[in-house]
Amino acid sequence: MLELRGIRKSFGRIEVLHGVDLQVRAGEVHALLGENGAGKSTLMKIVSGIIQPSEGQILIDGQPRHFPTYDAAIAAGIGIVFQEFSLIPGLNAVENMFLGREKRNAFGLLDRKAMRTRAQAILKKLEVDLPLDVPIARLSVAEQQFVEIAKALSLEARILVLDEPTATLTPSETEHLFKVMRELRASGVAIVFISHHLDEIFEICDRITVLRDGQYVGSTDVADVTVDQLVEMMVGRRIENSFPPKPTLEPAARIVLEAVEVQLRRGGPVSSFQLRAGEILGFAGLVGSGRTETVLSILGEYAAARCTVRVDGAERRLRDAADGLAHGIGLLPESRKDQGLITAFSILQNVSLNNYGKYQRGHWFIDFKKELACTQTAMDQVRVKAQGPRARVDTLSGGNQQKVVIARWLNHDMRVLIFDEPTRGIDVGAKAEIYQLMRDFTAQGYAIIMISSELPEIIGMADRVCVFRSGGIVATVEGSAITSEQIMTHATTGKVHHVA
Amino acid sequence: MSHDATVASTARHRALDWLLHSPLALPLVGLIVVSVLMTFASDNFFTVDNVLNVLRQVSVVGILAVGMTFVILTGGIDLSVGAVMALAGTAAAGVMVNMGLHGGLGIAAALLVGVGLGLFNGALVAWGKMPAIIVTLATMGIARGLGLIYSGGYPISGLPGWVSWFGVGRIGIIPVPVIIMIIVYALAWVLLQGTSFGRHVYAIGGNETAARLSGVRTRQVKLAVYAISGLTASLAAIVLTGRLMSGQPNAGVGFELDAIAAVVLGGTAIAGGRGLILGTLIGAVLLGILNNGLNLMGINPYLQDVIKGLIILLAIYIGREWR
Amino acid sequence: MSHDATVASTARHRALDWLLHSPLALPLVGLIVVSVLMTFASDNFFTVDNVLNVLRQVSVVGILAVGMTFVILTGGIDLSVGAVMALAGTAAAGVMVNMGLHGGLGIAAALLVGVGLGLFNGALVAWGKMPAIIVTLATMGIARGLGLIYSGGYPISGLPGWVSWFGVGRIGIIPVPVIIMIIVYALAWVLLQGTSFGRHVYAIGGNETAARLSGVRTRQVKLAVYAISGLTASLAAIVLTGRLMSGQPNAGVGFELDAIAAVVLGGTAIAGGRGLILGTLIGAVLLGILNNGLNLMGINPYLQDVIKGLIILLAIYIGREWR
Amino acid sequence: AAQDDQLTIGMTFQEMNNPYFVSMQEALNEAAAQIGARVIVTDAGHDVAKQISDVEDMLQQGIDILLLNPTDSAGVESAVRMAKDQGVIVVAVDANANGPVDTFVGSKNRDAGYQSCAYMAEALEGKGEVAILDGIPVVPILQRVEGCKAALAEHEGITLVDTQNGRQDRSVALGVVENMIQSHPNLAGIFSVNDGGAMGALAAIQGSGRDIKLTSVDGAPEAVKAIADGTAFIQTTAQFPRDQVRVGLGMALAQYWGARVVPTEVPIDVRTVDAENAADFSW
Ligand SMILES: Nc1ncnc2c1ncn2[C@@H]1O[C@H](COP(=O)(O)OP(=O)(O)OP(=O)(O)O)[C@@H](O)[C@H]1O
Ligand SMILES: Nc1ncnc2c1ncn2[C@@H]1O[C@H](COP(=O)(O)OP(=O)(O)OP(=O)(O)O)[C@@H](O)[C@H]1O
Ligand SMILES: [Mg+2]
Ligand SMILES: [Mg+2]
Repeated sequence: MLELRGIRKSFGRIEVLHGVDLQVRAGEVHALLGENGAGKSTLMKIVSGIIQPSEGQILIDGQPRHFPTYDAAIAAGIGIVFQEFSLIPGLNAVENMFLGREKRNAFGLLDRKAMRTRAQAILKKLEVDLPLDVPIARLSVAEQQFVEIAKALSLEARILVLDEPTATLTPSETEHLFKVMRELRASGVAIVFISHHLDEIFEICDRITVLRDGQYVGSTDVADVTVDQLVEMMVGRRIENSFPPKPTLEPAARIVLEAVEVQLRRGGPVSSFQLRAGEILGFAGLVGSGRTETVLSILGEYAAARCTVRVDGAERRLRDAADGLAHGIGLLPESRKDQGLITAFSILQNVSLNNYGKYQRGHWFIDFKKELACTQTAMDQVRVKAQGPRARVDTLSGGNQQKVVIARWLNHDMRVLIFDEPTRGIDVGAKAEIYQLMRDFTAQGYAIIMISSELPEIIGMADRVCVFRSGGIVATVEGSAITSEQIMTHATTGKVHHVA
Repeated sequence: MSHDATVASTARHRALDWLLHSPLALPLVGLIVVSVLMTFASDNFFTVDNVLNVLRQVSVVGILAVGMTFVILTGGIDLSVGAVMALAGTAAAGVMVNMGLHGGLGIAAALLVGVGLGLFNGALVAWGKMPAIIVTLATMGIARGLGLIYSGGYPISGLPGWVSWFGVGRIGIIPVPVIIMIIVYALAWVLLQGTSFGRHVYAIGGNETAARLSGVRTRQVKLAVYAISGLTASLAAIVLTGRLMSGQPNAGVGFELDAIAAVVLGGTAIAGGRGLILGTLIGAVLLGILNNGLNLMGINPYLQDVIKGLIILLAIYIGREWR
Repeated sequence: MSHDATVASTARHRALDWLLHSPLALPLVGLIVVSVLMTFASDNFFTVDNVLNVLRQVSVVGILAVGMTFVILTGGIDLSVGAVMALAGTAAAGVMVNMGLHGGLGIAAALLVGVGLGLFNGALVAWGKMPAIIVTLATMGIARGLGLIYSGGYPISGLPGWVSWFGVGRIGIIPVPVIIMIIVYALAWVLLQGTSFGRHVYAIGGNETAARLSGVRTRQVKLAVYAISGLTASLAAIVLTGRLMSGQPNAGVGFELDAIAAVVLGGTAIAGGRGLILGTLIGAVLLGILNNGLNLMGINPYLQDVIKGLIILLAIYIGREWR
Repeated sequence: AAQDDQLTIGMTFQEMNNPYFVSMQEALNEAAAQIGARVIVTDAGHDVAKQISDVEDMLQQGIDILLLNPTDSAGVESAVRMAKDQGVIVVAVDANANGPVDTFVGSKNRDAGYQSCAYMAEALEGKGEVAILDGIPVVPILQRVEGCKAALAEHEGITLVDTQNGRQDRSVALGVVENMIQSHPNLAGIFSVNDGGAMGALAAIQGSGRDIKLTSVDGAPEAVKAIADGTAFIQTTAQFPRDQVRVGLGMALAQYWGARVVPTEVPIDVRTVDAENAADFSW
């Protein structure tokens, strides 16, 4: 139904797609796979008329087509869920779903009732119940993702592109989506599905196309490949066992950070935990369960209802991340682009951003030589792949960007590193390297809090796991109790002790 | 508790909830507080006559602030409104007096100048991708210069008598400028809340990239928004010309700042995406009451600037979280 | 091709490459083009005397633009610089003339006023989380009002003779204001390029959340940036007071716009995060040359506004992609 | 009601950050205090629209007499009409206003320009290049320029080489005159339309070290001092702002007390102030 032939795309002088082919049939779910920066999203933007290919052909039902705008693509029956949210925070769900395609009444004014009815019907099919009258900024991330999906569904497209729709969904929510996808497939819709979760690929997809560095690697039926073969196609080499072995924990290890009593401003359970030197403490829970908020409250970046924290045994009141830094607590925020990197800066400037204490001369001035040397060391330590320390970070792949954020914390006398979703949107190869880095850090005596929405990662890495629900820790599991059943049970059911 | 009481309290609770969440809540509270203070401070304040007087004084900046609201809602800014208004008024007077043409042509000239310069701003911002603050700053200089060149620096007087109707006329007891202002606000309200164009204006201010990815023609909307600002500048020019009975190339210096203050006092976020046109009306009236009340109280004119600045700061400070 | 020639051409190629990628490239080209045009248009333009004259005229806005660059680099804006400068100058003159105190105290008063109002702006922006454009707009009104109240509307003259050294004195043939301006630029350059503070200024403009979460004390940096803008406003006040030999509460109306224009013409992004202080110097000189050259050519002053506006638009339009 | 017993005088100024108008206000306050009248003063800041609003607000306060110093003669007409409709006595001060003004009290501005430029031409012995530093185009300023040009035309040796606008502002005038001096190496004299601009011009002349003679109009304290000190500033044609207010208020009071035939125009003489009489002069 949809066919791409020899698509090339250059941004400025850099070519990011070098002649990609893709064939998607009616009534199939077609997976598009590849490492970060392989060009998946770029290809899909070309299909939907957002950007224009430098070369190559788009064919629909065998007819060559040209989409100068997104509208033209919609008219041809293409719908897309973008990787980056394309929602407007201040508008409500209905307004967002129909943005750019509002229904109008006889006077040319908005027909709110018609739009609302239609929106309700679509959301009902997705089995989600969300408030339609509030600005979507007040919805949870997962709810926003569903608005995004509903928006694409409302187009009643014949060709539906889903660019990493599950990155912010929990397994059960993902199931809702898969159910709808199966229905659409049955009714003859062609679906392109992009995800870094290989298990999802095997669950829902029929065929697979793999890209590597903008090159077309190949297409195959799902039934014909194994996970290992797939990974090899994507990264061009074999990846052995991605989780490094867990060392046995020293039971008497020093407690470096202790949350005595933390409660979020929005209420919910009162959390407490202890973090020991050399351990990885996992924070598991559903999206929106308050893991990020808890961590930010401890750092003083969020107002909390109550927050008593001991660092190295002494009670501290942290007012902001700078205080955290002073007490040896570093944060890798969950959104690299919005919270982690200064994208217009070089690697060097990003890494040294909070390190000047180490690079200063005469208390005031930057020691440029030392800055360069230290940055180079840090880059080598986390194995950043780049042209050099002066390369701009926005020219790096997602995994390498994440490593730059990690490198920023290497030149401090850190005790605690908080990794918030460290592998979100990162390909398998880079993931394995980041896991190894985390183990290296704990071996050096760092303590790590790892917030993650991916259960395998929690299970594979964490020495102990705090499970969050409704804004706080409801259970802590250890050792052999760390299983997906245990964690999911705590995360979704059971009593929550509410404190007003 | 009886059932009725529960219902009543829920209704009251809901009204309170609405009030606390509406972007109009704070501007309204500010308006009420300032009005009450002024009523106590001056006997002449709370009379029908003076209220109409304030509204009439507010009308010019109030109309300018409508276009400014559209522009700010998209995340832009228009520093040229005062100068464009002066040029439009000068052009209208020039057509009527110097060229001796029909009054309708004069009004047409004002609209042409306003919308033309608005389109100029909009094209440079939307297609030229230049920062609005710089574009409209340059347009401000250009419009002032053109007005002075055209008029030779002299105000153009000798307008036909009917022009004054726009500035000082009344329908019933309501001054014409006030009626024009209210019509402009009503139209703006329909445009912003009832049409897809209005949704797109908010969407661009909320997240321009996302709006574009959703198929909103962001450039066209931005162009339209600056054109609307030019249009309201020419409507303000017509009212002002009626009030001054002359084309004044030097009029409206600093009015852009008053218009911005009205928009922001009215609860619209300066970064765009959030705000209501009704808030702008409240903001404009609030500013007008401050000017009028401080005059009525006989406050030293120098001190008036200081008090106005402090009250604006206070209002924005209190409002900053709620919004 | 011989080896030497290749080396030379590579070197030339690299220089060209640097020029095309540096944010200074366009402002420099603009400066050169305008200077050449003016040299052809007026015999009196390209003389040592007139170049020094232009630099002296540029000094006040040039110094203001330094603080403005810091503020704009963090993504903020400071509309109060002109009014703060006027108030600082009035305060200095008041301390020396009305109170008859020592000149050093007069200069101290100017610095106190400038830095004090800068800290006021900075505190409201950084801790109060209020939009800079509104805060500094209000401060502008407040500072003007305070200056007029203090002086009662009279300029304060009768300053001791040595004050004029700051405005009209020379060291060798170089006017003192020019020397002060160059020192201020040199210090700003060191601060921005050589210290962690400077990096933090750029980082906040680039991505404030990221900077804060990585442990940069963003609020303190923002406070400092507005304080620096206040400080440069008081330095400009000292030069201006020396030039006018009096404290003028109404001086510097609209200078904030000239300062912003200088910063943006100099290649600094209005959204913050990118730009060089040297660019601002070029931008300020470019504006000064325009003023001076159009005057020398005897262009109608009204037309000068139009030409200046068009040239600013042209410069920003050409520069918009390259930056 | 209490206000009805007391005479209330409103005065609206085009600007109040100029000693010329500030001294008017002082004269008004003194006079009003002597007759026990209430005074309301507003500052239009050169904005006609604000001036109209200011008048409207004063009318709300029930003024009996309006002393109007118009920002623009044509623009304030509707304010004049509104005041007359409410039976308020309207006297225009310093510049005339359109509409049914009862009396206009103002300087002989054409004479002022003529005197200053005649004085300059004489000081230059009837030859040399001169320039005019213009101001905001309102009637009094335009009349001064007109008078000046008439005086210069009487000397064949004098050529007018440049006219630039200093906006009556010291800092603007400074830059403009600096450039003027650069572009005219033989410039021998400058006439400024008011003392505010002249003080900026004086700074520019002193900075250039050239011998350029400066004359102006107003008689502001600073200007008088500069003339007494023997600088390049050789003459200013003094106006009498305090007297304008006193005479204007007198006319209004006469009408308030019932006079039916008050003069519609009272021109106030102007007088040359130069090095000889500067020491004794003040407004
Ligand atoms: N507008 C642009 N300008 C320059 N380069 C771009 C632009 N958009 C994308 N790229 C580059 O194109 C390459 C492909 O990016 P793309 O977003 O398509 O990757 P992806 O396969 O979707 O990766 P991910 O799995 O991280 O989403 C990357 O190297 C990226 O940096
Ligand atoms: N800056 C913010 N302002 C307002 N609400 C927020 C903000 N950040 C998060 N929230 C909301 O708070 C809730 C909890 O979010 P949080 O990010 O803490 O959860 P989480 O458990 O870390 O989940 P995840 O990180 O997987 O999204 C969500 O409903 C989210 O929408
Ligand atoms: Mg992608
Ligand atoms: Mg989170």
